[in-house]
Amino acid sequence: MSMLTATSITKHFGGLTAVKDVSINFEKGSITAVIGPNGAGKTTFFNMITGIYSPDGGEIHLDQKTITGLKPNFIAEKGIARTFQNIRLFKEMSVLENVMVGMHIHLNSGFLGTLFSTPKVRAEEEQARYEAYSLLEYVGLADWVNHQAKNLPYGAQRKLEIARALATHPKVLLLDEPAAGMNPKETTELTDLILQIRDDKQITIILIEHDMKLVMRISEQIYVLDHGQLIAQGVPEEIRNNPNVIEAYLGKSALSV
Amino acid sequence: MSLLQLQSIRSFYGQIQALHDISLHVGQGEIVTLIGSNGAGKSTTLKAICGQVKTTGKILFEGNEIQSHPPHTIAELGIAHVPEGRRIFPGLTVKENLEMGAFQVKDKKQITERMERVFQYFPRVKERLSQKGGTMSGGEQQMLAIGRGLMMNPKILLLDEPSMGLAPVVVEQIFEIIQKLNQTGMTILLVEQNAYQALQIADRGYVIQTGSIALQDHADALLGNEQIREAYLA
Amino acid sequence: MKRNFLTILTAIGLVTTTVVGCSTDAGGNNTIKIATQSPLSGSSSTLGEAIKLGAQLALEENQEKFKKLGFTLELVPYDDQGDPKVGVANAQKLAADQSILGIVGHLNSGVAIPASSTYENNSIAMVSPANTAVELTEQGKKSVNRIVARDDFQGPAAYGFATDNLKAKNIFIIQDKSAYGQGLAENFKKVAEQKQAKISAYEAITVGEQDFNGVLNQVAAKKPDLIYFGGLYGEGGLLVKQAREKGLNMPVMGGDGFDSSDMVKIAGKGVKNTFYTSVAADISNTPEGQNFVKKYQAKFGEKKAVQSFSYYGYDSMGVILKGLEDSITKNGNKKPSREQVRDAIRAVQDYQGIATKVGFDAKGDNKYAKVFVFQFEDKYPGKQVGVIEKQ
Amino acid sequence: MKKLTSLFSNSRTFQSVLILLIVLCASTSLYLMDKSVTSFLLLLCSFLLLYYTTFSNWIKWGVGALIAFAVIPVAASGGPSQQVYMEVAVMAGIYIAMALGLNIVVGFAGLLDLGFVAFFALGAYVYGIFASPQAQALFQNSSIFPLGGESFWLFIIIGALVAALFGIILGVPVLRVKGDYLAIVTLGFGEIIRIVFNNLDKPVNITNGALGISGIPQPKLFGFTFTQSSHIYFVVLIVLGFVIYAVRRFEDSKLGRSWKAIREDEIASQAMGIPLVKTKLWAFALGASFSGMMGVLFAAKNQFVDPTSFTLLESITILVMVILGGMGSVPGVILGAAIISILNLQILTEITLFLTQNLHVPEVFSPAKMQRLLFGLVLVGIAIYRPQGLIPAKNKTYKIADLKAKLTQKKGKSKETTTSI
Amino acid sequence: MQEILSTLPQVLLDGLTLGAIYAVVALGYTMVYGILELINFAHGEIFMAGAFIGTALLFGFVDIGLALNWVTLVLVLIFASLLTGVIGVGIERVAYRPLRTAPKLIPLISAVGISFILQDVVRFVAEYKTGNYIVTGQTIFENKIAIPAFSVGGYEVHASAIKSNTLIVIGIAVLIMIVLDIFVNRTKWGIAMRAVAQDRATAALMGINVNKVISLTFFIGSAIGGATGVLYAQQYATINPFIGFILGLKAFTAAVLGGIGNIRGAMFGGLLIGLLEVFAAANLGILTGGALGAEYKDVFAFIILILVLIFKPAGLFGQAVKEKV
Repeated sequence: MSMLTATSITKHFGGLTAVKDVSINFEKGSITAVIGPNGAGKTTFFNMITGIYSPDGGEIHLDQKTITGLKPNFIAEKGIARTFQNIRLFKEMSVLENVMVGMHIHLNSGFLGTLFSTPKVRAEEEQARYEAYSLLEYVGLADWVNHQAKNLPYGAQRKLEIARALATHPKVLLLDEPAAGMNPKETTELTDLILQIRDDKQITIILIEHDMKLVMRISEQIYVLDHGQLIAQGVPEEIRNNPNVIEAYLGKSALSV
Repeated sequence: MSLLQLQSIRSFYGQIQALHDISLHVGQGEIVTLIGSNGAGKSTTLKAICGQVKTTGKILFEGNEIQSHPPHTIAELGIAHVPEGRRIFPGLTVKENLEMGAFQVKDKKQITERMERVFQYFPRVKERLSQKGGTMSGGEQQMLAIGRGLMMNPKILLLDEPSMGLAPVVVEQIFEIIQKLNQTGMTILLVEQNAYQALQIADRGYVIQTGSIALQDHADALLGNEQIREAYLA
Repeated sequence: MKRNFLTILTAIGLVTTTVVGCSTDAGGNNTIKIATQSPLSGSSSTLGEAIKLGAQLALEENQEKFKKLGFTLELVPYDDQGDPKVGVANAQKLAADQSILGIVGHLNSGVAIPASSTYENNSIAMVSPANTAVELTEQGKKSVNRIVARDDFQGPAAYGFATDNLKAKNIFIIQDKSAYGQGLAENFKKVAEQKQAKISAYEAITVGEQDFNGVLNQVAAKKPDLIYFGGLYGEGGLLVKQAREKGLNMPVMGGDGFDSSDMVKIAGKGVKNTFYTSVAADISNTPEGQNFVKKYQAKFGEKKAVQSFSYYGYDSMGVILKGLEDSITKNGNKKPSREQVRDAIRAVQDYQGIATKVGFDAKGDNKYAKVFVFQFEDKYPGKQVGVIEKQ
Repeated sequence: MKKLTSLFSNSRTFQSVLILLIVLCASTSLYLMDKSVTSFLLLLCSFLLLYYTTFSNWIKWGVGALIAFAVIPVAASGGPSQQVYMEVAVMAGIYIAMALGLNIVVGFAGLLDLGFVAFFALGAYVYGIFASPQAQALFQNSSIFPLGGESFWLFIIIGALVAALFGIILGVPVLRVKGDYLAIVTLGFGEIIRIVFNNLDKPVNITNGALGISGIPQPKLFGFTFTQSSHIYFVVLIVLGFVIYAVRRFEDSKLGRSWKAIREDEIASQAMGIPLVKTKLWAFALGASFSGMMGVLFAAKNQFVDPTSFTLLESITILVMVILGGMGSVPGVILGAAIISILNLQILTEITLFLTQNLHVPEVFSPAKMQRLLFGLVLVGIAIYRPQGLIPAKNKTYKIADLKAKLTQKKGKSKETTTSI
Repeated sequence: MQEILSTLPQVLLDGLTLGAIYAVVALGYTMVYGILELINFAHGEIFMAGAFIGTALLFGFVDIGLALNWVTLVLVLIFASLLTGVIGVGIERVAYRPLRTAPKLIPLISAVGISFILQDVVRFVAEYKTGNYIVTGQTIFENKIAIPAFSVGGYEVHASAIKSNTLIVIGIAVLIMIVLDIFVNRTKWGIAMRAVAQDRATAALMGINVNKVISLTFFIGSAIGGATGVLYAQQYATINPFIGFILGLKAFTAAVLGGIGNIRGAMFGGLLIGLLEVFAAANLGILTGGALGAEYKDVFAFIILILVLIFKPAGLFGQAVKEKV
């Protein structure tokens, strides 16, 4: 069953067509990778799904319901969470608070409730705290709870972004270059984490990644973008041997080796 | 003697260490490439060389320590950096962009001569002289960016991901020009994600992983390396 | 780090305040202090300072006399910054110092009105050298007095002169949107409306601005035969100057806000044909007046030009000291209470000041406040061209 | 020095003895001496010291309240200077509440507002107009108006609501712009409000223009009229207490976290489901409401309002308080506001008087005249040497052990339930 | 209608004078903003300092017996602008450079601080020297040029007069704008300035000494601000330390209106604000039948600013910048 579908979506910036007529269907509970050279339109594609840009053409459906052109916060409420290529944490806030911000849409405390600190609100806050902590434990950041997000090592920051995204209870999780800046050991851990997330929480995962080892290991489907267009799709083995992909992305010279 | 030598360079972004003891050297007339995944520290290394990020350790250029110099004096020494994402001045015309490359040059005639030389490599740039930089296509911008670097008449050219976001045809062109430049004696330090293409034209290569040099060898050797194949080719 | 900070902070606080705390406790039982409250800093400090200096001069001249009665006179000048908050806080401080028996102040009605409640609560007599706002004395406070004419006297007086002597039939009113300017202009307008004169426009400018060409162009369009301006000399001078530069040569009339040497300086040659009302008679030609200027500048330096507020400050202090003297005599040469001083000051009937004769009515307004009309020629002060008695 | 500080931070006995000593010394000397600014300040410093103790929050608040409600008023009542201290304390309280309001906007939500005093003006005028004869003139001899001093209590709430409402009305268009532009737009709005209040004497006389509104009644309760600063002091204290309580509540709530998240990264916050405009409007409205309340109080205390109290300089003063204390830091902002208002109202004038009276320093050099210069130096100095303020903002720390314990307990429970099924 | 038309030429001329002053001051704001993205709050005070320096110099010239004519005016303009230029550079060194990497709010606060310091220092000096900080200076050109009344299409236009000084103000302001425009668009340092404004890091890679360019920008912006101060003092004769604040605010509004960072936009914005302001002051009362008067002119200026920012956030000539995600 399809969880998220993009139907021929297009985005222009000035004269440049960043994404052109791309249609992709993401199956529920699958792990899908979107790859392609830098500047191919992958992040723009993510930005359209998460509402940061609204597409100039085409439709996006989540769970058969359209989300085309909705504001990012509504899309988040509907169940799409993401991480960012150039990490966007709430730098001055503590690690735990970062995750608690992710719970925003699931907290119901209103103005007066907060002001008078009703038992309901207190219980909710406490619950949120524990859940945030359990998520941090889940991604392996339990020791960093009170640190400022900006003081975390690079790899840990990426994991924190994932924990924060999970806190929104998403149906779909978009990871934008989650392994960038990680060493092989961290990358392996991340790979396990991603698989575990999918298995434990039944979340549909879509990732943009340059680390082919990771991509090939965990993705069930791979889509290749180049110059805003979809040039290939298939299972890892197909992609690995697709001449178009090799030419556009891996380099023509790769053929000669 | 190496033209450029880095000895145990460390860099921090805030409290996060981006470079761990990077040491490398580039000899006169070489093309050396620095490959690695996104966020590994390739660009940071280039920024360290041209004084854009603070570092500890030594950077020697023609035998002189330059690590404490501000960027503009490093440029004066003859190090031209063509930054990632081209970074041409979008509001300036193509001609003004080129003139900025030759900012240190006072002699008008010399500027014209250098410009002519740039046009030899990039005839397309000449056609667009009075156009605003920001209105050009990606490939043209990359050519302008390299051309602007050449206006400095540098001793070494640092290229940061020149193929990024460009059509394969254009990438081929750019790499051809890089090779051509090298044949005229230009020393080049090339940072690339497109590892294979970079190694094709390079003499030597360094593989950088989470801020440290993981591997270094002749380009041919790296091309044949199984690990590299796996990490960067799939 | 932060603890260090805390200690440093405390230390600084302690040191400064030890010095200050001790200093203000001086003065024995025979010391009588009179305070001034006027803006000594900020944009109207020239006027505020004139009040203070005038009052200071009067006080120092009388020190000998009071010494003979067995009292040391002292001046405590407070800076109200033209800010109600500061004025009220200062008023509380004045009230706390039991040796303070009277206050000369304020310049701004906006400060005087809230501060006067504090004076009233503490029975400290206040004599205002400058406030013309009607409300100040309308609440029937026992301790609030003023020597200057209220807006509802100055405005109509000016109107009378404008229509009778200057034959104005079509008047353009401009005000500066300050409490003073608005009070003056509105009272002028009120009479004019009652008398069914033609008011061609009622406009306003902004204090602190320097380009009034916009409003003056409207004047040019309306072609009035008199401009009445409610405001101070700063804007007034520029207004006159710019009007003349536009070839608008009709008479310009203002209140005592024009009554300053700077008016002539700012307006330049254009100041001719400018009129102002003032409660002070022309004293620059009288021996007393010339003597005053001499004493003033000998004391405070040549740079300090004598303003009319210097006279008012001087006279206000004079009235307070007169009341004080009366109450001392009444009290058998003992230090009088605040209430006694307050009542004695209200009872002053015929005090001859340098600028005006002073005697208070039941509300604390000056019975003798006459309005004199002056015309600038090309120097300050102007020539006296009319007197209007209180009806 | 170091020893002393470490002794302070390690020993609670030392802490309590020190505070007790300071409070005792300061209050006795304040009570006995005619006028001692030093002891008054020392007494106030005990709050700061209290803040740095390691006692639990309950004890800190309790002791703090005791000092504020009992020790200070009693100690100050000892001499003729009572009203001076109380006046300063009242003004400091008003400014603290306003600074806390601005702190929500600038410190938490990261929106630079240079026209904040407008909301103070709104509160002041709302009470000023309806509680004074001004309303009678406005509504043509209506018999309801003017409302008396009893209505003050209701107006505290109305003032807050009106200010909040205007916060929202202004916020809707203003929040479409960002950063420096926002600063300029808010500055513009602040000026517009002031100019409008200054000019609304025609065509209909609503605010009496530059002349201001006089005859505003003082608060009344069960026949008792709050005439003196020492009476108003308690009103301010209660309102301020509420404000601090509210700020504390919101800081650690869903809303507070959203503010900070927006300050840190708007795009990421949106991606977390936070609605930008709504969240920012809450910040504007809440911040404004504190100011509105204090405006009502200010009008009632002075019995007079006019536009000169609401200038741009005033907005900047409040901003300086926030920055000096530390943006986003509640204790910092309280300290900053207290320092600046006491400096302005008491210390500068005292030093000036001292210098001109006792040392005969010429008027030109008097520090009170140099207020702008001092302000300027403070601003530049803080910006360069301590941009995070006197007491920098810090994040709430959570006890990891508690979190862990609770979590394992929960896990255990859920396991039990699963097994029981 | 007749009333509005009858004064229109005079209104336009007055608006142009005021607008020219706003425009030149706005240039200073826009240049600094363009290069540092910093609202240099102190710029209005630099303008004010220029007015005071110019006035003091003229007094000095009178004291040593120099005649006041064209030559003295030019001398004063040069001296005052050099001095204010140096002040501007000094301010950048002390108050802005250390904060270049700080969060945006911090340098803004520093700027407000500098603005206060300048106000008070000038006030102190003026008061110390003359006993009063309101200073009335020497005016060099006081003669007037009369324009006789005439009528156009049945509408009568009133007679009016212009000070020759007004023409000088407009003339020099226009000259400054033209020279600056040429400098920024045609010369190497001018292009470098724009390069630094667009991409500071890359400009440094070109061998451009960024600090030097920034200092130069501050120097030029402050120098023309100071020169305008001199002209202003000539035009209005009376100055005080607080003139810079309101005027600076309006000039800044003008810069934002034109699209901050855009030099031609600032010129246009300045002229527009000046014209609008004088027009509003002259005609609001007439247009609303006396309900709203000249006192609302600033409200209109601010409302226009707010409307522009809301509907065209980058100003009339600026370009919108999108944040990269």
